[in-house]
Amino acid sequence: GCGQNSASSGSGNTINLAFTGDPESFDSSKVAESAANTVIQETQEGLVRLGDKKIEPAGATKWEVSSDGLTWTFHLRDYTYSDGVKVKAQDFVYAVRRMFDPATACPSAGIFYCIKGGEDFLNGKGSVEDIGVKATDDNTLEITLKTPTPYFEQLANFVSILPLRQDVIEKAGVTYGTDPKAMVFSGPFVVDSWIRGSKIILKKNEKYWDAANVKLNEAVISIVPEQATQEQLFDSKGLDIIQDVKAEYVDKLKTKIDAGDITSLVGYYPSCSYVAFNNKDKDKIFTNAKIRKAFSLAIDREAYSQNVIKKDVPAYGFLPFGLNNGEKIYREAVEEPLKSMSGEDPKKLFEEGVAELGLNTSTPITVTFLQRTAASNNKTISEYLQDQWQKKLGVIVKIDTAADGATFNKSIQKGEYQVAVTGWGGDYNDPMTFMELFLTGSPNNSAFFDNERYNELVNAGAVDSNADKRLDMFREAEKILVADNAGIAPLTYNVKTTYMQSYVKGILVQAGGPAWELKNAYIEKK
Amino acid sequence: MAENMNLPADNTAKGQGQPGKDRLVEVKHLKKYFNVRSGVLKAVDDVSFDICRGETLGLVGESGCGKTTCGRTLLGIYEATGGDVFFEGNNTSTMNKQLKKDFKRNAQIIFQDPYASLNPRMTVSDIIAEGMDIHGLYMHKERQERIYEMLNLVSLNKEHAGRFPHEFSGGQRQRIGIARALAINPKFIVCDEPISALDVSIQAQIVNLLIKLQGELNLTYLFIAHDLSMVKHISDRVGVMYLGCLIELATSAELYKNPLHPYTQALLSAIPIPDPEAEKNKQRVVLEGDIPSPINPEPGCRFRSRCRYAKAVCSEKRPELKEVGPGHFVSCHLY
Amino acid sequence: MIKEYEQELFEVVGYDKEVADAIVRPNITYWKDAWRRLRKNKVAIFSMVTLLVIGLSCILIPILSRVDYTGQNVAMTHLKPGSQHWFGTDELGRDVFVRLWMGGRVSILIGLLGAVVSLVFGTLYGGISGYFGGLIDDIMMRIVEVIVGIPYMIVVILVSISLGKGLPSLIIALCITSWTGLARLVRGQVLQLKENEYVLASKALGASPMRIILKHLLPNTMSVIIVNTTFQIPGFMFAEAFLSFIGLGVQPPYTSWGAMAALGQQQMSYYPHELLFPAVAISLTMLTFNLLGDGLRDALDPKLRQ
Amino acid sequence: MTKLMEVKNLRVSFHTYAGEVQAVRDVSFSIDSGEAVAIVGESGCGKTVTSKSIMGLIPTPPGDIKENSSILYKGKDILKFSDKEWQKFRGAEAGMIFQDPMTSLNPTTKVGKQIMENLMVHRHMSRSEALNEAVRMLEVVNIPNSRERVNEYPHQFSGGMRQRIMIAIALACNPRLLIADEPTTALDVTIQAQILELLKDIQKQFDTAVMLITHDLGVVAGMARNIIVMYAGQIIEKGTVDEVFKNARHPYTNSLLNAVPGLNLKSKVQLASIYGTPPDLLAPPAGCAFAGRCKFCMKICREQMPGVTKISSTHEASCWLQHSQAPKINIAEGIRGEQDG
Amino acid sequence: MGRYILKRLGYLLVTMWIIITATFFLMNTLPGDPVQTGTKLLPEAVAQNLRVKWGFDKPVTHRYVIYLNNLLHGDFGESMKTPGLTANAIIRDKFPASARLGLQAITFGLLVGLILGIIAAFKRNTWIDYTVIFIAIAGISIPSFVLAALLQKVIGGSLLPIIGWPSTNVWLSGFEYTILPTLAASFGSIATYSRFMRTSVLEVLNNDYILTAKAKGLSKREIVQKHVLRNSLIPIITIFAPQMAGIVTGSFVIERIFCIPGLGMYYVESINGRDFPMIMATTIFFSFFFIISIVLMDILYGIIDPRVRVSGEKR
Ligand SMILES: Nc1ncnc2c1ncn2[C@@H]1O[C@H](COP(=O)(O)OP(=O)(O)OP(=O)(O)O)[C@@H](O)[C@H]1O
Ligand SMILES: Nc1ncnc2c1ncn2[C@@H]1O[C@H](COP(=O)(O)OP(=O)(O)OP(=O)(O)O)[C@@H](O)[C@H]1O
Ligand SMILES: [Mg+2]
Ligand SMILES: [Mg+2]
Repeated sequence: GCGQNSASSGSGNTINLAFTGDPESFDSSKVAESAANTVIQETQEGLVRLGDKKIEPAGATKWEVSSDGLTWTFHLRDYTYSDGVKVKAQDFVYAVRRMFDPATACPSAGIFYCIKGGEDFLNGKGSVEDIGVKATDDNTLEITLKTPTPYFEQLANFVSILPLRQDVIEKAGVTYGTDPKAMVFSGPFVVDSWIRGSKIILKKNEKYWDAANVKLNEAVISIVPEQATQEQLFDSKGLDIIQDVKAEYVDKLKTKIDAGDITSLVGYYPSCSYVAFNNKDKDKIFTNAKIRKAFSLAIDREAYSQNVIKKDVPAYGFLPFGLNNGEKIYREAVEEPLKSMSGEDPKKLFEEGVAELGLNTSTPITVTFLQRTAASNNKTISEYLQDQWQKKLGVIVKIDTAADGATFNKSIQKGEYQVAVTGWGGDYNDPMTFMELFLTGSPNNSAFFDNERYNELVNAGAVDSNADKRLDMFREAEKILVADNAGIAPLTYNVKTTYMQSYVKGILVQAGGPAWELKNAYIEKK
Repeated sequence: MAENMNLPADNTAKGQGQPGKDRLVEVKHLKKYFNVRSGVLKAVDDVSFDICRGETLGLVGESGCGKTTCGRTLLGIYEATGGDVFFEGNNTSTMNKQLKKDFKRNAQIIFQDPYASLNPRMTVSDIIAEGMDIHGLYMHKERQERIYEMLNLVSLNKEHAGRFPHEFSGGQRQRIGIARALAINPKFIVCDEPISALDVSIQAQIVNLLIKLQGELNLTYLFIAHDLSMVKHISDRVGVMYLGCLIELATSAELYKNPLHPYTQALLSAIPIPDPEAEKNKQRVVLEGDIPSPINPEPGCRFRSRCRYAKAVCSEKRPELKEVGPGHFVSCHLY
Repeated sequence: MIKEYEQELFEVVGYDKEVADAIVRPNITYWKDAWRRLRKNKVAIFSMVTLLVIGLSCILIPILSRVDYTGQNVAMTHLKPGSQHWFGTDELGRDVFVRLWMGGRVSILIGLLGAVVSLVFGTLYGGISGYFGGLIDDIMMRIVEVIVGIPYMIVVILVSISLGKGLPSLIIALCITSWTGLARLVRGQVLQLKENEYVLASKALGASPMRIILKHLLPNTMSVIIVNTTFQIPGFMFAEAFLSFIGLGVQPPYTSWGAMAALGQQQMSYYPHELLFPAVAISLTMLTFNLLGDGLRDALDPKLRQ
Repeated sequence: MTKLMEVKNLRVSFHTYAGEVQAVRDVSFSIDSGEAVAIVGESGCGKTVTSKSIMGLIPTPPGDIKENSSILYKGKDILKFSDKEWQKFRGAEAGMIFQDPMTSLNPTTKVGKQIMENLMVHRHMSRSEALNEAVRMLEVVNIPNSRERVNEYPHQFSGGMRQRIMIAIALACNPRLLIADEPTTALDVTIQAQILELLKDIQKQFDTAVMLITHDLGVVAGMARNIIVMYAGQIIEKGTVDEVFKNARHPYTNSLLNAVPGLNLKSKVQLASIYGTPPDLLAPPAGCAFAGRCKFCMKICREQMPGVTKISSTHEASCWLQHSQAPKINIAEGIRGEQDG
Repeated sequence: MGRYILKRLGYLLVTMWIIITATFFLMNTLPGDPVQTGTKLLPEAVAQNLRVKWGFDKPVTHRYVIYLNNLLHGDFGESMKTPGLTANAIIRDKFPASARLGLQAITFGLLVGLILGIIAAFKRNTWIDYTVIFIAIAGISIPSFVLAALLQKVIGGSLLPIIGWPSTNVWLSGFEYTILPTLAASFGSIATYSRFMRTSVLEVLNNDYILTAKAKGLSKREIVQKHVLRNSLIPIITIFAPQMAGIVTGSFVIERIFCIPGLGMYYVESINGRDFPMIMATTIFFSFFFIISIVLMDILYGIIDPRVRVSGEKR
């Protein structure tokens, strides 16, 4: 049976965790969602590993960058898969090639367009050999980039370039990644079993090169979609860690925290939710920067975050906390652009904008807010914004609901909307993961933001290896995006607080990437 | 009621298929088989007869011999397995819509089982008026009056009009069925044991009523009953059925005076007499032998297993219905 | 000991020619009779009154109340019921009491409208299919199977896209499959009922199939139809919530009981009142409809007639 | 002979929309074991209601068995029976043949099973024994092919056959009291005769009391020893068959006897029937219920209910004409005379 | 009977074909790009590759032909959401949990519902009847979500596990895991069956053959078993049939709350995620069961009431 979570196999070395949904697959070239990422990160050892807020050597003991910033050479340690076969540089080459193989259709391939020849091969233009990745010997991997990418080391942590064993994959065929028994693992843990919709059991990988430092014997990850159920399990110690909890639950936990039964870890998850205005609005309204700004300023972000959604922190800029620009944390180094603008009167701005557009003001202006399904959290947000805008700007806000996520995406993608709330989470730890979003023509530029100066600044920042210069460029670009031009109206930065039973030690919760890192975790004997 | 101003009643004996008579209903080789678990149940097996306008044909026979089935198949309530029925010269199975509607209005049935044939969720007035509503015969006030009139005809009170079927006694229910059939002035009525649940006085009233209507409106009846004296009284001709077949057909006087078929003889001798003395001393022709089954019947005469006169030929050939005297038909190898 | 009577009493007078007709009640139809009996049923009357009160409250309270059902106050969210806000406030600090009555408008309207549409369509469809049987039944039931077989979500999303949003498309989306259950129920009953002799009797009178279905078969199926309908009303209320989830239902800031209950579900561990009030409203409405339905069933049962 | 059952002052009403239908008004009679009593009377006069009361099958509401009514079976008042006692009584002690065979049979159960049920419950037979017995019962009531036909459903039988199945059900457990409500109406005379023989056999063999309700006075003559004549919910005359047939004292009984058509009747002449319609039981007349239809009606008949007059130890009638003050009239002659005239 | 079943099988094929065709084309008119369903849009080249992989570059009709052809070979295709898993595999994997939960729930719901319904009918308009009405109202108007959560809170935890499902010996072991979900899932059925049974029984009790049964001296229980039950079953069977089919698709809410590895979640999510092969597979699977249960229902009609002639023979 299952669910004997807390009872089984001596509590000292088992940890009980939960996901809200099943991973899609454990095939690192085919997935792009958090649950799969988390498990894959725990069970495979790539070039690097994300330590406490910084990249640490892992499969690669060291690496160099060529002076033009284009060639990265990684030196691998001698380590093996769970079946005892050595991990070779060729396995990384295979992984990169597989990622760009059109037949694989890797969803995250776009992140690695910086690798030379990758994009072309994906588009069916070049050949495999042209991809800038090669194994000079079993232990040396050389990656050649198209443009200098100062943050490539961050990308090296990404699941898509974890080593892959060609023989294993070819043996499993398309089903690779669905059956843990047919996989090999190079990370601290192996996937022992996976009962879809129920649970995943990780066991310590005895063949792991650093097995001596892995204290956990087992991790049981239950699939618990309902937050309330997770809470109940956590209360009864059936679950050791809980994340993304409601403010009300936190209040409930307070006494336990004070008593030391529960410890908490506060971290920022690099994501920002924002209001997207359609800068190419067919009804003109949101083509006007003043109007956009008025809408942005009309939102009481403090009240929104504290009273409406009751989580996260108000965002006055686009880039969230938790992103490094070089050594510094970007958000700490750059003041949020909207902070200084609190004095401006949105109504006045709005009227100016309307005048600029020459709109007829005899009847109130109506805008349509597109919400992604009427799920309760979406609904609360839309109704709050509706009320704010109607009250403060005197517009009429109609709420239109998309039938489902796909419909919503379609409308956004095709620019068939006026205002909508959406968000962005970083893929890697660099401002670029946010800044590139609003480049003209970027696929995720849902606001259809189109600003030449912004493009110029961001494109330059992308390849500049001087951290300070980048910071200045990004600072200006961000100001253009959220303040001057108000292409979007940021709402909040995601705060990720993790609560755990106090006997859980050594766990790492990262900004971005996997949900947690178990390599050094252990359960303190009670 | 123009259509009823037809030929005057002619109550003299009529032979089967006699030319020149106004035949209202002609039944030709009518068959109705039911599929049951253990085979084919031949409820009506090749029955032919005619009924003239203004005539009453009595139909008697052992219980379960197919009288009800015959009456219902004749009216198209059951789909015939074979044979044809002609009404006013038109084949009922190939009639067009209008004719069919007229047929339904002109040919009515009084059901044997009164309670089952009354919708439990209709008041008596609605039940009686249903035919009128269907054919748009009486409207509004007239309708109400007609309902009362019908109730009165069958000796029920006006007060009964608002009641539901379950609130009646068995006899009262039967009378509701009679009222329903009469309400639309049909030309032809299949009376399936219309009086069996009635006390003698009301029986008399109903029979008087039927006869009176026949006289006035030249109605035609197929009168199915077990009460042989009543059948004799009301019928011009009487047919005797046995196990799906018509075995004897004659004018009522003739049949009662001179029954030919052994079964008919047995039947007539079994009539109970309302006199304790006479009852005690009565001689009956007692039928012995196995009762045959209508399921997959064997060839030959259906009565032979119980017949005193059974011969070899009886088990070989099914006897034809032969005319042995004027208008007297019998189906027996004895004749 | 024989009592002595005045001798003249023993004069023979013979038949009484005037047949004294007893009290003749105005004779009424089945339906009128049912209505009369329904009115005598205390529970049913109580239910009707309750429904009326709920209905009137939905109409009047949002108009008469000083509180605006859209009025947000994010500083006072999730308040418990109290003297200020009788039923507390919701996640945006809006008054639940007024919103409840506002939501009732939509929910009751949807519940009734949906029930009526699927009632009419479902009974007729099932009646026809069951009565005619044979090929007609085969075809009609295969259509039902197809309708049930195609995923509802797909159909509904397409309805919302091709017909736009608003009450008509909402009703269409609600009713697209909802009638099939009733149709099958009625068909089942009709298959059984049509074998009754009174149907034969009616046929013999020349009744048209439609008449037999409407006058004989459906009245005798009524009790099942009633139960089904009283069940469908809350069903529609919840379905509306689901449809508004995908954008077909009421649009904010309007609300409905179903939508309120759906929101309340999310908050149930911490703010149970936000679920309680809409749920009670739905339950109460359903209870009254069910009691009324039972009363109606009894009223339609001639054997219980008094 | 012992008194098996005694009905005392039975009054049954139905509460209807229009008012209270007094279906049975103060009926008293008794049946000895082994005796056959016939109840005759106008359609709607309360025969079925009386017999259903004895079986405890009057639905209440709308039915209502009035206070003071009592039905004693072997000295015990069955109206006060508990559920358990009823179960023992019905089927085993008393069987009833219902008047309406179609609706009284369960349409979805094989007729064999409907007979077997009884046997299994009261005679504790095994399934196969019961089946054999059911087959035998069907044979006894003259249903051919009974071995096969036990497996058929009621709608597959003819009216008369259903009636015989009802009879088989009622007889299955050889009850001590058999209520036969018009048991042979749908039967032809030959089968009727056999069924009546069967009833007589059972009556003799098991000392069964038979309460026979019928309209067929011929059947009464052949079957019963005593006869009860009911009219408008009341008993108006009772006595032995001989007494009543030969020497009926009530004008209604006389009219009834007079209305029987004989085989020697002329075709299509008016049959004798009783003038007028029976009274409405919603508001039965204060006096004699038959008064309005009685040729010899006297003033007092319209005003007061007649008392019971004993004519012999077994024969009694409720009619003012039997009162000593009444004019002496030959009722039978008078009624026949009217018909001839 | 044999011919009748053959005929119904023929109909089944036709109906299935219509459902498959309709669903296929309707599904393809849904807005939203099946390869762009995540919150983040994929680069166009990546998306294009995915489209090629799933065949979205071909015209719908062409894809339809391919799909039908695959279907004839028993291939339902690969799920788009869970790369590597075929729809067949997912259904095979997930069906047992849904089926067990469903079977347990409808059996329990049916039994309790029928019993409550019969009791309510016999005690019409007494407090017992009203209690049953209350249970029914609760069953219908308390969303199963709430009920499930309440069960978890009130009964779960110490007494019974609140989540999970037996993973080995799926059909028989781990009964304790199935108790709460079964209860939660059966509440609605209890409500429905009890209400329908109540009216249905009341109708039957009106019939004269109940008097006959009484006159035979049967006890109340015997009357119910032998005469009432069967005659009141037609509406129950009518409701039961689609419920049987519903087992296949499982219950979204219950499975979600109790973390049961069933098909329910898949059905809803596959539509949201435009997982076309899964949509088709579950639709086919569901429709097949639905139609089969309708056939059984029709046959049962005839068995329950011999007067019903579903096989269409003439009177
Ligand atoms: N449920 C009822 N509600 C109202 N009146 C009823 C009910 N049942 C019977 N009656 C009335 O009671 C009277 C007696 O009915 P009962 O069935 O006993 O007559 P009966 O003597 O058996 O007549 P029949 O010979 O016609 O069967 C009738 O007038 C009938 O209308
Ligand atoms: N629907 C049916 N299915 C199968 N068999 C039937 C059906 N209806 C009647 N029968 C059979 O047909 C035969 C004739 O039945 P029918 O009702 O015509 O007899 P009947 O002459 O009217 O008898 P009764 O005088 O008893 O009413 C019987 O053996 C009966 O069992
Ligand atoms: Mg008959
Ligand atoms: Mg009677």
